[in-house]
Amino acid sequence: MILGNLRLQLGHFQLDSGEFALPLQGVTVLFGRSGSGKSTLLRAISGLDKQTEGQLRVNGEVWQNGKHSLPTPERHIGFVFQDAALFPHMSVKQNLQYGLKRLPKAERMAAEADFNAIVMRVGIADKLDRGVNFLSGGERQRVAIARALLMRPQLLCMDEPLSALDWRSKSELLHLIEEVVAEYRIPMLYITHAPAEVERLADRVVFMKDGRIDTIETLQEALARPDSPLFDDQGAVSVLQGQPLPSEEGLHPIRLGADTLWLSEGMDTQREQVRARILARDVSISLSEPQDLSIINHLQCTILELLPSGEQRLLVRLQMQDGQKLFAEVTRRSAERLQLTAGRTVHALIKAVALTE
Amino acid sequence: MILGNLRLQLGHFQLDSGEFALPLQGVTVLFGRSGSGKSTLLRAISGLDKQTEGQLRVNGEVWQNGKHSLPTPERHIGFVFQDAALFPHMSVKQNLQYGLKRLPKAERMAAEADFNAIVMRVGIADKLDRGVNFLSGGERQRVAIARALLMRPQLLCMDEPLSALDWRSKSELLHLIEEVVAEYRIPMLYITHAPAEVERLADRVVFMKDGRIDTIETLQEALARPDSPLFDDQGAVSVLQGQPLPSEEGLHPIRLGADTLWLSEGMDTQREQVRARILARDVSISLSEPQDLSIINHLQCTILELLPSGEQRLLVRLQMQDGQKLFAEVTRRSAERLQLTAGRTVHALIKAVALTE
Amino acid sequence: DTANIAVAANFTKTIEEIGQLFEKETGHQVKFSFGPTGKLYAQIKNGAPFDAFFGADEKRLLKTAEDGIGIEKSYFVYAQGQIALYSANYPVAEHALEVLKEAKFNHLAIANPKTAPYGERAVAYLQKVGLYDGVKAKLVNGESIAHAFQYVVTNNAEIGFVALSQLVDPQSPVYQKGQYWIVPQSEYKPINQGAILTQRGANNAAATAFMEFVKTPKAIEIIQRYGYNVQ
Amino acid sequence: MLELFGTSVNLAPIWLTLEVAAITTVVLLLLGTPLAWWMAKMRSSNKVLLEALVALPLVLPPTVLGFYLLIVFNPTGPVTEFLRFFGFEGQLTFSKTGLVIGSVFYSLPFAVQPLMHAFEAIPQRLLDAAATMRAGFLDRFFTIVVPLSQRGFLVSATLAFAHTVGEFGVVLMVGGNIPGQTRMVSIDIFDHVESLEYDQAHILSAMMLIFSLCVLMLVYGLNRRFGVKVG
Amino acid sequence: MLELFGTSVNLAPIWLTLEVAAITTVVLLLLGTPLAWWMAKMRSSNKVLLEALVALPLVLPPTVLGFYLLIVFNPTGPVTEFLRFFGFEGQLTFSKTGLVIGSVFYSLPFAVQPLMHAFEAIPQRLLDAAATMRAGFLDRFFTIVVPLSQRGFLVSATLAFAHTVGEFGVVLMVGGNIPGQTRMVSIDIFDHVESLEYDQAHILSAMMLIFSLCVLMLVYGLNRRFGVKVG
Ligand SMILES: Nc1ncnc2c1ncn2[C@@H]1O[C@H](COP(=O)(O)OP(=O)(O)OP(=O)(O)O)[C@@H](O)[C@H]1O
Ligand SMILES: Nc1ncnc2c1ncn2[C@@H]1O[C@H](COP(=O)(O)OP(=O)(O)OP(=O)(O)O)[C@@H](O)[C@H]1O
Ligand SMILES: [Mg+2]
Ligand SMILES: [Mg+2]
Repeated sequence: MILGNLRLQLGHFQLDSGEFALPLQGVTVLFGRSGSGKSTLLRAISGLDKQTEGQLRVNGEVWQNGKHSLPTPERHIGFVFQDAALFPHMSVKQNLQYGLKRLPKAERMAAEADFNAIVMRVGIADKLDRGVNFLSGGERQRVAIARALLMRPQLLCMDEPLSALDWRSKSELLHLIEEVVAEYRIPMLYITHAPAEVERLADRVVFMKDGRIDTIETLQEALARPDSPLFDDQGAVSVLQGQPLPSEEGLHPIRLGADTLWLSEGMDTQREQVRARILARDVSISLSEPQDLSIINHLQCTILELLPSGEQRLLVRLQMQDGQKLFAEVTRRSAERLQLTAGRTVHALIKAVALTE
Repeated sequence: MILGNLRLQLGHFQLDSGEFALPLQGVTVLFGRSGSGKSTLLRAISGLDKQTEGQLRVNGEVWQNGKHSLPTPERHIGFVFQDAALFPHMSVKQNLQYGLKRLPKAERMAAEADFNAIVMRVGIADKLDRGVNFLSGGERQRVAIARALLMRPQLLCMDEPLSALDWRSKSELLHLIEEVVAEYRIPMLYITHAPAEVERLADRVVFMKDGRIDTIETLQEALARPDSPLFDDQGAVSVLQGQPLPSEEGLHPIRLGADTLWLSEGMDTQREQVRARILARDVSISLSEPQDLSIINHLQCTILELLPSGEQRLLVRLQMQDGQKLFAEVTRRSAERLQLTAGRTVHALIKAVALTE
Repeated sequence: DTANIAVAANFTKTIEEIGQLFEKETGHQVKFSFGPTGKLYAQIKNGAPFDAFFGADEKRLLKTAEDGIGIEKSYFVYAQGQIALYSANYPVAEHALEVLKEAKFNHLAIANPKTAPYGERAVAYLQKVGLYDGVKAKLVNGESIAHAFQYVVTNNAEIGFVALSQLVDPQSPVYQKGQYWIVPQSEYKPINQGAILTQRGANNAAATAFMEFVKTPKAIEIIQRYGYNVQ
Repeated sequence: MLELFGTSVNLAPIWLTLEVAAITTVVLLLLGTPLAWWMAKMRSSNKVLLEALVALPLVLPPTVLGFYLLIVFNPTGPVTEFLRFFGFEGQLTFSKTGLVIGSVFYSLPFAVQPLMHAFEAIPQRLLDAAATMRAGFLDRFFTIVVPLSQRGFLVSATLAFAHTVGEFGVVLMVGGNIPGQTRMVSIDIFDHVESLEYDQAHILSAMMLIFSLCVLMLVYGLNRRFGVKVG
Repeated sequence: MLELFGTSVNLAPIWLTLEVAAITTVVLLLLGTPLAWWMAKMRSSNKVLLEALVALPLVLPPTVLGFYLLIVFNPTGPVTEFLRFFGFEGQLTFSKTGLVIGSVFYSLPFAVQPLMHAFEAIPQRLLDAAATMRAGFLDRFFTIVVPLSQRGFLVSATLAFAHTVGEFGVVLMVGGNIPGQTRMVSIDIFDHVESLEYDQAHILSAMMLIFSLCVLMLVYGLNRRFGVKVG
């Protein structure tokens, strides 16, 4: 567990987290507007800001007690910065080895044994001798992630690791981070502005506001309200969890209780659980099981409630047969025409191609 | 017409446009990868780079002849920069008046008469006395646009005017620019990286590559190929043009020949023509006219061809009844199941909410 | 032994020549540090390692004795500077007083009368012959006599009271150029350049020997050759 | 004359110093602005040579610089002849003109460097925007560049002023130390030291120290707050 | 002795100058590095005062600075007494030690400012990243800060060196112009001028000018190419 209550004054900005407790497992996302103090909190937890005050215990170890704080090098954390923060005067390999050399003997041996595996995993095996200034943004972040992983940290902090990348590198790296999380099982504190990243990675979300922690919710709780801060210009989103099944005819099914959801994009079938992110506006509703239609996914659902969304639209909250919730967005006109009311059983139509794992 | 052939050496980068001719009307978008020389070409056309060489005639007037070039102040253009480039030591009003004061008497009188109208139009009437450092990014761009419009330029250049804005300001300003284009009918050269902006604004697209002009195409031509550079991670896009009709029950219809397309978002019904941008992945295909379905738009189409798109997907090119083309993306499996083949008549289903004007 | 000796800047060349002779004859070593007399005084007062002090006047030398640094009984006058009026174009050799009286020149260079005895004596002489008020507005003050000389040499001042030693030196840039007139010694209080041994130098054989050497005829010959009087 | 701690201080050199520093600052801003602009816009490798030349006074001994100015500025030398051709009368050395010219050379880096940095920091886009709004070169310079480099001008002016006030070697060599005309504070301090009037020297030095410190704190305060690069 | 254009040049002051400049540079880097680091990390308004103090030698007349150093480092003064207490023997002034101390004060801004700017330019994140990789403070300093401020160190060292070479006022005061021990090139040039040996003065000045120009061009070349701020 991370138990803490941290305060930090930076110029006019005051961080005052309030008491908080976070399980030291899975991915905890810090979410909030720009300037709400996400980075400041993460730096305070990492011990990077000397003026931090308050209390912090991680796994029973005291990291902060009043003004006394354990120096960062002794906290055994990893940190990935927005711009990678690679040492520009070193090659990729030297960057990776910087921390290794500073590990105690036994750990160093173990870390060195992992070296090749991690480097391969992260996909930079062929770039070890490059200067870091000759890497693309995505490659730089890969190196930064490998560098942090090699230290075998007990906590991995990432401050917007993807926000400076173009969309292609973003999606590749998000995939990588997801895999790293599943594979190395290192507890992670992750800052992002992008709801899509939250939905893919988070187990729980810490919402920050004006320097304090507003609420801490599980991802499901955070996505349940129609006005969730996690919804952006694409509107409401549902995240469905299911078991991956072997692919068929180039399509990738996921088992959701008795239903099957077909994805066109591949995923790692080794994993127990995968997530599918579905935009409410990509979900249509049909009263009967439709025929002759290019839409493959027809899931039988019960309407839980109808929520207004904008002037002419409604958000329909559906419960699937396995109990998971799904949002569909329809126009008021359609809702009237189809006479949608709470309790009615309908079919949710989702184009397979509209899914992204 | 703009007739030209410009060369410019900047460090290691060489702009060599080749001969080009652009009609001096509507919106011409310069599109290409980062570093392809879009900004350099626009600066050369504006006379902002003294080392420019070559030929340039605009509306019969010689702007560049060999090394001799007409100074920028005498070219009577407007320029909107990515970061607005407002004068930080002046108020909004002073920024707007900077150029006015330098117009010849007659023009100045006319421009001053327009002052209030333009300021209202652009939506900064209540901010005239502010310092420009107290404006948001979107407000800054509004001022920059007003400032350029006030000069009654014969050509308006914009270099990524929206790229530094957040998505909400982006969409508001895109709307504004669209209206300005329709209202003031000033020919415009517009640089952007965002396909959505091209699809909304462009009459023609100048594709640039490695410092040269690759091709110049109309928007329809540019969107017709399935591998168009205008398609990004959201895949293929169609742009439909139609006449706006008065809204009904909160929905906004557009007439496309005999068909009607229903939009949930409002638009300016004064305009003769509006554009609807439709993602191929938002279009489903049904063999029969579907019932009981929340999807409102069912357009009858003929399949023109089936094009592979990725491993498991097909892009279906459809021709609507009024002759416009529409892309739909379906999985191979659906295509087989529905036995889609060229020449077949089908119904294209588009959720109303998925449209953005 | 080796002695460090502080010497007023105007005496630089002369004492170097004496020093060479001294080293050859006695086998002792002498090292000279040159500078404005006031600065040398400030240095000695603040612990500069000088065994003897050859100044450009008497006042600041005797002050060292007062301060307990100089040994009063070693004090003697080793040379008397001679003032000369020099000009490249005016006929000063024959008509010095007329030239001064007409005062057609723009600038008359002197050493700063406040800090340099040459300047002080030059002003006193001008006052005595009643020409001071006529040339007062045209005076320019060099920080030292060497500086005053630079003004004349570089043509910035057409005329100037300089040290005779600067004119008779064969290396001088104005050697046998222009005209000069030696102001008669009877017309001004002698510019006594005093020398004093410091407490530090009392036990330095080279320093004491050098003090004596300067009084020998060989040394006096050199001093006189450079345009100084010796009592 | 001013009585301070029982010591009388002559104020004339202070007023003169302030006057010369003020004139020098004005001249430096007038000459330095186009020079700094030109240097800010230069891209070629000549820029390095020019920057080095401008910075030369930072590393050359001022007395050496002064000595050569004395040679160059002499009334029969080519520089004065050249100026005569344009109707200049009088002499460059031993006058306020000389002091100002010498100080201009000596303080040049202090005026040019902050201006150059301020100019370099002005985004080209602002000038481009002004050009599209029909502003010609001078128009842009006065309506955009000057207001935006205000702090640069302020830093430039204060540093040039302070450095001229603290100037010694060049002024000493070129000025001629004429009371009321070319005797500046730094020389006055030096003269007091030479003539063993240490009290006056201390008072003047303390005044100068406090003044310099205040000016520098002003400059660095501006620098911190407004990001103007200094030196 | 070296024969150049028919004039013999005494090389001892040149070697001494280079030696003193080298030692000064080393001392300045050793003292200036922690000072510059401390200043770079300071946020309080004291920073302005400290920056002003460090920059003071830029605007104070060197002779004034020298005069006060002379008083403070006096062998019976408190600073020397303090050092004696720790077993220091000998004297701070009138020796190479004195020259180095004087030059260290005088060239301080030239060493500290580029270093401070270089340190300020190092992104805090790199140090943070190193801290999360278990590097302690000194470890981070030597493995991250030093390699990344290489150019800053180079600029700092070359400027400090060049400025010490061109030093005059302080060195003359604190050093005492003792041949072979404290007579540096700049003083030597001046002695030559004083003793009318203009040829030697010209040759030495030219050497110094060329040297300074080369050094500055090096510095500004680095500055342009690698964005190290100077001065
Ligand atoms: N060193 C500092 N000195 C003064 N204020 C600071 C400092 N660092 C950050 N701040 C201020 O603290 C506030 C919170 O900053 P912080 O970086 O923690 O926000 P954030 O939530 O990470 O925002 P973003 O999403 O933009 O990264 C901001 O208003 C910022 O201006
Ligand atoms: N002043 C300059 N000196 C040297 N090279 C320059 C200069 N300005 C631009 N370049 C180079 O010219 C090339 C083209 O730049 P340009 O800004 O025209 O590209 P662009 O297509 O507008 O790219 P972007 O989409 O990133 O704005 C780039 O490689 C850039 O590095
Ligand atoms: Mg942050
Ligand atoms: Mg560009």
